Amino acid sequence: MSIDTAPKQSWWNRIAHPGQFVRWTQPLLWPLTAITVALFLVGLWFALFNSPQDYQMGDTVRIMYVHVPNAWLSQFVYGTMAVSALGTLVWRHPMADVSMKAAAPLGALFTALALFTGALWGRPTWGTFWEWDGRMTSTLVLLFIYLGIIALWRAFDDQLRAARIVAVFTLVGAINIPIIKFSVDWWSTLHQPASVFRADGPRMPPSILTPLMVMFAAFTFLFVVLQLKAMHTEIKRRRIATLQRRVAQGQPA
Amino acid sequence: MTGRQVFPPLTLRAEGLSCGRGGMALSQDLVFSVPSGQCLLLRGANGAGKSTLLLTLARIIRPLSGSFGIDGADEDMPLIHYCGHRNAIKPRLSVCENLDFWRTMNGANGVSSQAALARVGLGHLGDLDAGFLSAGQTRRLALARLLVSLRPLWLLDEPTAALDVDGHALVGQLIDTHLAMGGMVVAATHDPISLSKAEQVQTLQLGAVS
Amino acid sequence: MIDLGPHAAFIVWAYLGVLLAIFGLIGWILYDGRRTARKLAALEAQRPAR
Amino acid sequence: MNAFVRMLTHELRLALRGGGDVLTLVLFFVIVGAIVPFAIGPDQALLARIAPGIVWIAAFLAMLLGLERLFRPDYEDGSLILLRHAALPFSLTVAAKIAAHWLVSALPLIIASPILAMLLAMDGEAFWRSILSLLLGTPALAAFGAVGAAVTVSIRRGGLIAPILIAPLSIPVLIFGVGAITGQQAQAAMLFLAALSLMALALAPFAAALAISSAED
Repeated sequence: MSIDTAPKQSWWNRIAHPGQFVRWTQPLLWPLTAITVALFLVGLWFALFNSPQDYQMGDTVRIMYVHVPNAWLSQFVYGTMAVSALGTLVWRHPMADVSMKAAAPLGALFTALALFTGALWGRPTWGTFWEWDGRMTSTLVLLFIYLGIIALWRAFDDQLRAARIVAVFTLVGAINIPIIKFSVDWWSTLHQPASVFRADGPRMPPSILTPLMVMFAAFTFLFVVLQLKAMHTEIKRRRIATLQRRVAQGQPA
Repeated sequence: MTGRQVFPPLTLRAEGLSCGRGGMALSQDLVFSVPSGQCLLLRGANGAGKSTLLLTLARIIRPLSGSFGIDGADEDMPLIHYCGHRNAIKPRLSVCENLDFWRTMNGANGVSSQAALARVGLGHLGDLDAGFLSAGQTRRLALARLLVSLRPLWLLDEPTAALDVDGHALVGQLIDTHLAMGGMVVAATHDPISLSKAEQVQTLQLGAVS
Repeated sequence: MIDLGPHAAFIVWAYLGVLLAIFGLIGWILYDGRRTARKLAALEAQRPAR
Repeated sequence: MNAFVRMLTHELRLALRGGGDVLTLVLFFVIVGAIVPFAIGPDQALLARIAPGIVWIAAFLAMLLGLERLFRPDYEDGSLILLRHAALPFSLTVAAKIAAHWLVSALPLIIASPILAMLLAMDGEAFWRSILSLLLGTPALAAFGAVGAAVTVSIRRGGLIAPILIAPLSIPVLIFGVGAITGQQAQAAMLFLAALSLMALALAPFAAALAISSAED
């Protein structure tokens, strides 16, 4: 019945050690930043200058280039958090705790931006900033879940103990998000006819698709860079907590 | 309490065990082996990690490194009685109700509730609400919980806390009986535990981490 | 800037909002990183690493 | 099996002997419902239309109130650690606690809901449907509430965080709960509500048990 906690030396475990993780990913930061900036420049140039108006919405389609990537990222970031939560609970991977904690604020911001740009897009097309349609409402609920998780992280004083508990809640949230999405869609169709304008449109000509894809990539790379940087800071913060405890313990003992 | 052997021969073994809280090692590279019929006393100043070690052995806290286990035990049989500082007694329930609850929850293979209460000196207080018990009496009720369900390994954190003089003697007798039945005890305490056979006792000094 | 049509304001506000938020986020992350690094360095200096 | 029953009776005895708990929850439920006409106005037609929503919001808030009693007292007096050593698997113990929580906080509300129905001018047919939807939906609220309570049990001021975490999870319950009372697809909503409760009851004990055992005291 004895449990073996000697670390196995596979690749997976080597980046488990905070110092190793920083050493491996530190050099990646600058090239990734360069790629992100390049992608943004190309994307913006395409989006603002080089893409046609939409036959139906005219120029407001340009907001989609900023709205859709954010909406997609809000789900993608929660996905990475759910995977990290599994990493924390199943494999007890220290970097999983750190990545889960670092991703939460980013996810929250991208979700908020998705709502912000969605509202600005809704105004000209539907006539109101806020429309209780299925997609926007479930994004709002997703934002509440993100803020709940951030509040949960901050409520714990011992971050090492907090990781597994927040991981459990993140997974419970991950299971419930599709259910929430389904129930909100069902609810919104029940209360008013399907919104006149379908967000992603029947088909997208390549001239609109390419800027969208580029902006997609730009935002995703932006998330990766910020996530890595936030993880490095979180590792330092944990190191500080350990040192402070050691100093505190150093005095009385 | 008959002296017959109740538990199979077991040994609590630990190698290079270091445990702590929040990533801070309080005690490191502990090696000990407690065979059946033996008692391990944990000595050390406050904050030396006695309670943390007990909670680690009780599988409540994960060890930082090293491993420990009970050899010779089958997996599913519950093996551990943990008796911490807090007595887990509900003041609004009567003494008997409290004990009966734990007897059912932990498996009623020990003595009857009434016999256990008598053994710890609370025989006459069965129907009293536990809220009216004094600290020492509540501690005795917590000790009675160890008697109503038979488990080989006892993890006692300051068992003699709040107990009077004959309370200390009671703890010694309970441990004696348990060891005679082939059980094992790991006790963190500052007071001397008087056992009948001195050779049954091992002592582990927990000091500051180097 | 090309003609953004009747709803130009919304488009500009959308891009401006996203840009501001992103730069705010980047700024905060860099600031937080530097602040934590400085605090860590101070702690490490004050206490010789074992 | 009798350990599970014993755990259930233990929790119920604790709650009922506490006296005040059940009564306060029911009073809270009725007061939340009764306040609405003061806020919105006594117009019967309007009240009748929003009555199902109010009943559900009052039930949701009342069950949030009862959450603090779920794990915190056991955490503070050390029982939670011992329950993890009990012969009964810990997730079953948590399931017993959820069942007791439902019996103590949800059932009395359903029994008291006729008062609210009268105050909010609900017609007979809507009243019976709301009783059924409450019966089907409140187990899910109890289950998600248990997960929220378990996740926040080891935080000193955990009571404040739990409602924030539980509210998003309970949105589908509210949607299908109210949908089951009025609206065209009431039948479909009722079935979704039942499915949601079953799913929540199946998931919550394990998630809550895992959250508590990860708390590492």
